[in-house]
Amino acid sequence: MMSVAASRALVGGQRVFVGIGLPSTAANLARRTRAPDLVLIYESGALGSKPDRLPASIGDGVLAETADAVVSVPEVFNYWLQPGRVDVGFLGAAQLDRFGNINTTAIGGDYANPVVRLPGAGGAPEIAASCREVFVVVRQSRRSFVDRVDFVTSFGHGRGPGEREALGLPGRGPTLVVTDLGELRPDPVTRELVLTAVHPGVEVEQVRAATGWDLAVSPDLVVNPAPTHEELAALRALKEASR
Amino acid sequence: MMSVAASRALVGGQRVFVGIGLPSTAANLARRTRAPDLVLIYESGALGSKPDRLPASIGDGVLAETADAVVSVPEVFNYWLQPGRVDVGFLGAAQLDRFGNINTTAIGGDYANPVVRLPGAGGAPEIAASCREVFVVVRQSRRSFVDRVDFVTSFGHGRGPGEREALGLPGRGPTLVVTDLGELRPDPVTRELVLTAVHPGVEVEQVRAATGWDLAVSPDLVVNPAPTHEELAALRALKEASR
Amino acid sequence: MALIGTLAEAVAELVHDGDVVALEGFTHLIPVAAGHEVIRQGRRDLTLVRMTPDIVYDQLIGAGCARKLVFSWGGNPGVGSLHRFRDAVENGWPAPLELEEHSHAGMANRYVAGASGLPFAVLRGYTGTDLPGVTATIKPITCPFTGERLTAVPAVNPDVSVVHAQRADRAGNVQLWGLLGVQKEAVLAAKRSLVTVEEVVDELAPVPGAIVLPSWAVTRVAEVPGGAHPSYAQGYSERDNDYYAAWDAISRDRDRFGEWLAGITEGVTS
Amino acid sequence: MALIGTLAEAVAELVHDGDVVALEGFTHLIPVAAGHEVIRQGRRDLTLVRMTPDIVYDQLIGAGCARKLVFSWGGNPGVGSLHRFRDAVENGWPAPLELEEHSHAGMANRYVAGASGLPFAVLRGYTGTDLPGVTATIKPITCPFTGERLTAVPAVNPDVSVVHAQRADRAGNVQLWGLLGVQKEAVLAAKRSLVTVEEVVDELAPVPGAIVLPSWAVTRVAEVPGGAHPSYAQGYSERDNDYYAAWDAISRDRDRFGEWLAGITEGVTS
Repeated sequence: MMSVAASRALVGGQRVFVGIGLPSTAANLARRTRAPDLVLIYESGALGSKPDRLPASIGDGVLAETADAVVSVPEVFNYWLQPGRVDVGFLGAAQLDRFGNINTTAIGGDYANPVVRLPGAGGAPEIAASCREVFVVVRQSRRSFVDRVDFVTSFGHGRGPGEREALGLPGRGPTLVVTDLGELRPDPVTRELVLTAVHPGVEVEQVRAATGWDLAVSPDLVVNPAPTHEELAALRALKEASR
Repeated sequence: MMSVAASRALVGGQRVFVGIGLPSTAANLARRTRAPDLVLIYESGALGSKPDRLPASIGDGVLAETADAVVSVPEVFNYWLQPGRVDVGFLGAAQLDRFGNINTTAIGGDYANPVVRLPGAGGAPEIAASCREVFVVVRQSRRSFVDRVDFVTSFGHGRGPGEREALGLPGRGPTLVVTDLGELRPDPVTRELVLTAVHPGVEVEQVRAATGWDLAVSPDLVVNPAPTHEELAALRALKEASR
Repeated sequence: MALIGTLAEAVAELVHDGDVVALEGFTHLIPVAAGHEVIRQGRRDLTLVRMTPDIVYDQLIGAGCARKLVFSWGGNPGVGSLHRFRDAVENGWPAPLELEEHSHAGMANRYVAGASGLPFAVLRGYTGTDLPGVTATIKPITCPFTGERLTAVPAVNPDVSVVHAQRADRAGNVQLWGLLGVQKEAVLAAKRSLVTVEEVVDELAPVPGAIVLPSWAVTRVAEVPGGAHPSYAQGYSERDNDYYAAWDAISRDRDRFGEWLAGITEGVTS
Repeated sequence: MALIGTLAEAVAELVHDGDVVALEGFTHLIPVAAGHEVIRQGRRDLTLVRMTPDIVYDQLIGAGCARKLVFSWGGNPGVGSLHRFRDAVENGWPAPLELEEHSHAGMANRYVAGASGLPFAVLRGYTGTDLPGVTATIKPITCPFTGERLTAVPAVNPDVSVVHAQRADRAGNVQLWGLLGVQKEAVLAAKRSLVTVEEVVDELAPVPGAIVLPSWAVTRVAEVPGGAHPSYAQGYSERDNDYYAAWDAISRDRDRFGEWLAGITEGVTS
């Protein structure tokens, strides 16, 4: 359901900077269903890839073979991401806080002596800064949804309104967080993440219990429609082609 | 004779950054005679071109078609010239002074209102700075060989010893000037250009008369050997293939 | 997505009086036909940007389209001077021409900065020359790690960049190969862009050495076979060296140039 | 001109204890066999540089070759953590590992600066993150034209860079295609370089999307078919996704890793 919900946020013709894993699944699903003109951009240098299966990594050969253009890694960051040519950055997170800041560096202890060492930044800090908006896809739990991340790997909305603007960050930052339970969006005024949708069969209390801060609920909360047959079939086809 | 003399200064395996016109003729002649392993680099982005005729311009198609690699213009300057990967820069000049400084910008009047507006810098300032050494090929006359150039487009030895080092220029600057009359080299101490060779049949006085400063003559002055049959045949073949 | 249409439409829509306009192509793939269309449409007060202003810029300058020239080498390659350029600089005819003069390395890096969304670029350049004394857009910069002094140049971000390429597909993806020059950077640095192509094809078959500009990075595409003449399009045409040589005589003389210009604006010659 | 010889010779000649060593290849064309040869030759105190340290760096770190890691993303792509890397950072086993941590954009630009002979590069990067607080090689820089504040990172110039490519010719010119990563920059930034190739051929037939590194820009070439396994060489091999998955279990356990390491140093497994 998480990848289906995330895929629905993408609309035709958008340029999407895609990380591997759930973001890639969601973006490829969207391209196979309601957004066939979606332009997928991978940090490995593939612009406009049209994979017929889910790539196993951001460097999967299918990305280069089906791309409109293949460029070097410096070029993808300097000529394509940095100037703001990408509409949506699609990121994962190990830890996410109430203002949409992302931690993929280290958890617990301090930086030099962490309890859990995570992979690190990759392309995320600049994706979060330069894309017009950022969608985060992440499984929701009290451990991963925290009041304040242990380390800001990628800047979301800092500690509230005006911070992105003060830092001169061109993009709007995280505008949508899709989880296995529902969807969160930043409050337009406070920038705090608010529950705006739950997946079918999910209770609000269940989401609040999986959130490490006192989660606010939108007055316009909706229940997402269940995955359609078309979505499920497309997802299955993508996964089967990847075997 | 000028292109033959210039071609003799190139030795096998050197990487040569080649301007169009006389430098290109000399470099191609050298590659066809005594230095078949010469690597020709053109600012149009052709690395290791092996043209079978004289290119009509630095962007001649034959340069790309016969190159080991074709790169963009930013790349040829940033990745290949700037880090000092080129042994010899081969430059022309409209005006050259006693310290090997080159003017290809404007003559007479001042910069905003020149008597003669020349083409400008092109790649020369950075070629003169970054190549290990620079060879200049230019017709000699009192008008072109001056005490001080009207405009320093490309830095030679400034006004004397130590100036390149003080500016942090990595290359040795102009080490050889080949003209239609002979050859000049900088004095190892004063850096002033000194006549070190004359072409066959040329008198020293004739060279001094074609020089706009009081030209010093090396005690080791030599008379260059006449072009060999092989050199003349190779030059003719190159020129004929270019028709 | 790039719109595919005629050259006249594209120039009318994209190029306005007073714009900063770059026509790029390093000897190869020079968008000459597009330059002639700019003359034909009578654009004025343009700031013309180009690393190597050659015949087409001599024509634009002689036709009075330009107020300012940003460049690094202005000549008729393999032939000699640009006489319309010289007449403008030396005599202010038909109008004075302001110059902003760089080296190739500097101009190339200005386009790279423009394409990268950065306000400036850093290079080892201009050291010891008189250029920083006459060009305000050359400044020193210090490395924050080593303290070394280098040179900074500002990004160039044209209002519109025009390039010529071999092919586009019907979706407006552009493919070019051979000497690549600074075309990709010029298009990506610009607010709007026009690519003239030798032909529009159903599919862009891969070609060794080719680069592709995705349709969504280009504003307009126009099919203009031979649009690079007298320069060339590798795989389609040869450089017309005779035209370059012949231009010298036309360019030297204001009257002969006037006749050439009348031909262009009446659409007779090219 | 690049010398063509064996992998063992090349590593022995080019890689010394204490060197700054970069193995590059962005998921595609990772020079894994060369990494194993470095382990086999028992190199120590290396500063390992790589944008995406994955299995081969997990192996080098677990084998105790590294003193420091300069990187931007360290994981087993599509699988999860690198447990030897984590064990070194979390528990100092087999030795403490100093980290110099960047983003991909920062690392890519550090290589670009290195390849360009510049001491630093400028980017819009790291803004608002905690990285500048833990990494000394991230500093602010001000645009001398606009006054805007940006980020500077120093060049990386490895003592030796190692990459894998599809082919070389007998003169040592190297050709690679598919996802290009940062290999060209890594080779050009380095003092010495080694390219392992799938095969040495008489002539490099042009391939769409291919780049060529001229022989004179490479120190040594070694023919190592399959030298990128478990990553892949487009046109030669497929990515061995099972190996990546299987590495997780080996990497999790010091003993199982020890067995793997014994196999490598005895030249049994790969």
